[in-house]
Amino acid sequence: MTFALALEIVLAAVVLTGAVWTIASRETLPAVAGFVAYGLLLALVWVRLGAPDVALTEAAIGSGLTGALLVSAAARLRSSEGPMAVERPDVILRVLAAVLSAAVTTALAISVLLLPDPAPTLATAAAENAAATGLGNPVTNVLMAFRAMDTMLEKIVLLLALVGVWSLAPDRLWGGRPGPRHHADPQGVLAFVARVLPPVGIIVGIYILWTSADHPGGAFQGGTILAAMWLLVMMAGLTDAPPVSERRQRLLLLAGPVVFLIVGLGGLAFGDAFLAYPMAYAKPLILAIEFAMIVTIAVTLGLLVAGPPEREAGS
Amino acid sequence: MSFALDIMTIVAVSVSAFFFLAGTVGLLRFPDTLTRLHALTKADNLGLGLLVLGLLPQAESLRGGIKLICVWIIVLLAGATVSQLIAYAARREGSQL
Amino acid sequence: MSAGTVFGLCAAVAVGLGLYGVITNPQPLRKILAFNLIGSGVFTFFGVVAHRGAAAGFGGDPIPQALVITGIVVAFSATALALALLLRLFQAAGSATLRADAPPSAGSDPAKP
Amino acid sequence: MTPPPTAVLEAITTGAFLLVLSIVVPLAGALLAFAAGGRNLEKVALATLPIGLAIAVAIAFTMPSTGTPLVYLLGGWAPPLGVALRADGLSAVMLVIAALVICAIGVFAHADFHTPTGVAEARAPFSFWILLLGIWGALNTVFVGGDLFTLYVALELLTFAAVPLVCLDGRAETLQAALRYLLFALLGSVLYLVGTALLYGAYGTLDIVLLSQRVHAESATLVAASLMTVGLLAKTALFPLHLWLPPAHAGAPPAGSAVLSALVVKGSFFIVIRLWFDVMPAVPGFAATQLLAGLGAAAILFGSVVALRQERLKLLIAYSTLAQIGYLFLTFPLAFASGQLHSGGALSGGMLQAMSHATAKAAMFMSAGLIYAALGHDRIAGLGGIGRVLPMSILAFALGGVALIGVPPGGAYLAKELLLQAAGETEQWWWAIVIQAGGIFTSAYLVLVLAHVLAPVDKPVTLRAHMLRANVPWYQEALALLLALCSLLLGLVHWDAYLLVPQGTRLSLSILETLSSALWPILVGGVLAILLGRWSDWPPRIPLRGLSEAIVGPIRCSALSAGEALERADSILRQWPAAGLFLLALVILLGAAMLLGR
Repeated sequence: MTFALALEIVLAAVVLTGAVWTIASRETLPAVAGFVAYGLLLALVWVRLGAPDVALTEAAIGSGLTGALLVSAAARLRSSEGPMAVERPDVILRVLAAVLSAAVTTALAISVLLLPDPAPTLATAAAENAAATGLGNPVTNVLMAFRAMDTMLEKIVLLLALVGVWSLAPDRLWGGRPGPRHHADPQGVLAFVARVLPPVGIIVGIYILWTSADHPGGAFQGGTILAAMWLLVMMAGLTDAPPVSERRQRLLLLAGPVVFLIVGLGGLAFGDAFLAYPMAYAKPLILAIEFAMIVTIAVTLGLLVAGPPEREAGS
Repeated sequence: MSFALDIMTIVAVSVSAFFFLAGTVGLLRFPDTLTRLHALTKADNLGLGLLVLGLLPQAESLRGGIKLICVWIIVLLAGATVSQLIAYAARREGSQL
Repeated sequence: MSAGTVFGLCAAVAVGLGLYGVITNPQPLRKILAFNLIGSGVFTFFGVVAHRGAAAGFGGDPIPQALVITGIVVAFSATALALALLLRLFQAAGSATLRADAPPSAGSDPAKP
Repeated sequence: MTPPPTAVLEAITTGAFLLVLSIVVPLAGALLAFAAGGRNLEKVALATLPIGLAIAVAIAFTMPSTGTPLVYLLGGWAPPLGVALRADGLSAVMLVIAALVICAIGVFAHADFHTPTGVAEARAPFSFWILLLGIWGALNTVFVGGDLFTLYVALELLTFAAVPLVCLDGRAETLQAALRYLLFALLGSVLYLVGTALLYGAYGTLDIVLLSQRVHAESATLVAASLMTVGLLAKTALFPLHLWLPPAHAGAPPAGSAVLSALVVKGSFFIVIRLWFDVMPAVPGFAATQLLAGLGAAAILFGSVVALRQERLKLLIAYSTLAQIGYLFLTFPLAFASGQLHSGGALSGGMLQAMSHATAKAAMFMSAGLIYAALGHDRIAGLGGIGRVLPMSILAFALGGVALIGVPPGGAYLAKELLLQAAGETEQWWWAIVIQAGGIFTSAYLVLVLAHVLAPVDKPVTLRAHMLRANVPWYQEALALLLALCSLLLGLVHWDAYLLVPQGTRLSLSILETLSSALWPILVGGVLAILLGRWSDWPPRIPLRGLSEAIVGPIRCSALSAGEALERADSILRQWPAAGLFLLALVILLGAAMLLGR
């Protein structure tokens, strides 16, 4: 057993401890904390699996932003926890659930162990066709060229999820501002950090997008950092969430999918196919889409965390 | 020279690992929020500082070194802020988390 | 035994734990948490598959890696929508139960001004 | 491994750009509507409807002239690296039906979801129109997607657009229904996603055609197939994974119920079809097909009996959807012969049934919505006399029901003929019985509702105070009627260009046969309705009244207690832990059936 493998086994064990804690913990807030720790450790797993792009995504979205959502929800739902404890299924059902879950786990484990060797891969095909876009990061190539359709659809998924979240507002508050208004001591630490960190965060976010042409990174990861900066400023009470009816915000929410769609339709009308980029312009076109996307992603993620309108626009 | 740098890395990273271990043990064993925070900040400040210090000689380029220092500063800033906020919250609620 | 195998088994266990949590924990928030656990386990499967397919100088097959990035964003949207729905339900019904036989009281309806 | 035929994989066929448009137009419409906001939003959405319909029809017309499936390579990248869109006959017919139903629902919803005067923008219309277009784009992606992961993203899009429709009214009950729906659907989608990971790990592609050339029955394939299938079943709400369906479909606003019941559940059903017939026809094996159809049969029994015991019309229709979904799964064993699934008459029957149900069920939910709007309630016991107020809606409801029973020239009739023929050819008489039972049960709840509607009333119908007859717009009633007629005429379409319809399965339009095929299920169904239904004023005012005390009474007593037992079992199955356990148990069972029952 090599040292690296020993390290990986320890990492896997710690990750699973986090998973068990998340499920077994009696109270919700500790469970959420366990989940966030689990997610961050999982980012290390992704590094060990040779996927730094995914590691960044997992840490930023899977653990960070999801964690923020879960923590705030858990805090607001605290009073519902007690009365629901009685609904816990009885021991027979729990044993049955454990047995069946274990059976599914076993089936999955067996199929992973029996996957073919050498594994089928498209890495070679992706490398051979990388010249068509001029980008050095294969994952960006897949997201923006080979499987651009999935990425475009997923932008629409984000937008529709936001429409879904907004649709939960009470009728009279439509057009209002999402979430509670945050207040913090304007001289306090939070306000201080909310003034100092965002410039750095914005540079890092854009850098992560810019570097993604050839190095790990991308619009999602960068956009998440931008969203986090925005949320930080909102939480420090330095700015308020804009009302959902605000026109400029609506246009920012559309920028990503609309630019994507226009470039795609341009390919359909003038080029080889929908979402095909002409060789000479591939890189600038992809970067243009990504820049539109990072704005949209940042605003959408921020608003998804902020939630449905809860206050009138004037408040 | 490179040998001396390697030694420095090994020593600094080992000491940082000790502080992380001590901080984690403190986090798990200490009785209330404020003492736990105390343990945590030791891991943050000393542990991470020594880790970055130890890794600096191994940085491949100046850019890499600067990135490491940036990481350290940002984590310090975030850590200090979050500790403050948790401490405030703990005092306000008067409860032991 | 390789990194792929270790993390593959780890992912299988994470999926199993998540399934158990989704079924047995009555609180919707914990179900959402467990759903995220299953999701991360599934993504790790993709990671293992990608790792096994390392070739052409890449540390892994980029296709599954890209699928995971898309998947993580979709899972986040799902979590955000589910939590918003849950908070609204709690606000409207005063309880977060999913039990069919205990429908939330229809009397309190803050949706109506 | 034989190299794939280049013609199928490496070229974009003529006219295939329409497939791109079928996805892009509804989604672009949703984006434009979002940008327009306020009052213009609805205009944008309504303008998108005919364009989308025209594209779907154009695809259907392009199909037969080429004779082969339409193939489009997105970005010009051929699978396995790229993603292809493909449309075969099944895709074409589903595209057209979805477009028809969405357009009808869109126009229908014009009355319910318009921004009130004096308001710049209102929540419900804003959400409804964008979500409706989102559902349409997602469905079209499901119908033409050629890659299992693209289908996953489309499924999620479909779910996220469908769930908020359930709780547009913001009441606590519908919020709870929506949350149950979302959580269970998410559980289904992660199971589907595990399967795609395993398939990619085993075969290095997720393209449907490439996979079909590479798959063979090994452990990863079997595990993937059972996980993906059960995940999709959870989203389709096949018994016993239906805990979310009745409250969600019954609680949504009428246009929402119509689109959820008619189309959304068909999306995941369509992917099951793709998976079993196109990706791995030789993998599932005999036992697995029997298991699926067994669940379908149970769905017919539970769904129908519980439907008969409902007090509210919308819940009755929702339970009827449950039964009809079960009916669709009878396709699988009947298409199975000599070790694999064949795309023959049985599959055509299943798709025809799906299409008939889509149109008829949309019509029924629309009529139920209009009845609710007029009366202010939808209690079945209080429907007496509504026929005089809303004759067109009642006619639409009745025709939709009659179409579902399987009366010529309905699509469901042709479907029933095709399935019965396949049952004969594959010598599976037991499924023939279930098919007939399905029609009989359908007529039972139709009779139950119509008997209440037509019952003589002592006092005049009390309408909602502010609700005058004129407030139900004529076009809403007309649209419901149109969809019902559409379902009733589907059997007349010349399907040969799209679906395999074996020679000899032709509609006979002789009056006698029509009457006999309609009459006997209705008669038997009527008896069932009398026995199992909850009649507010037993004995019902029907010819059997004289006999009832003596003969029918005791039988009805035992029938009622049997029905009550089923209803209680159903309410236990719809508890979350029970449904979750069944989900996992089904994964194991299906996997075992595939492994052992080959």
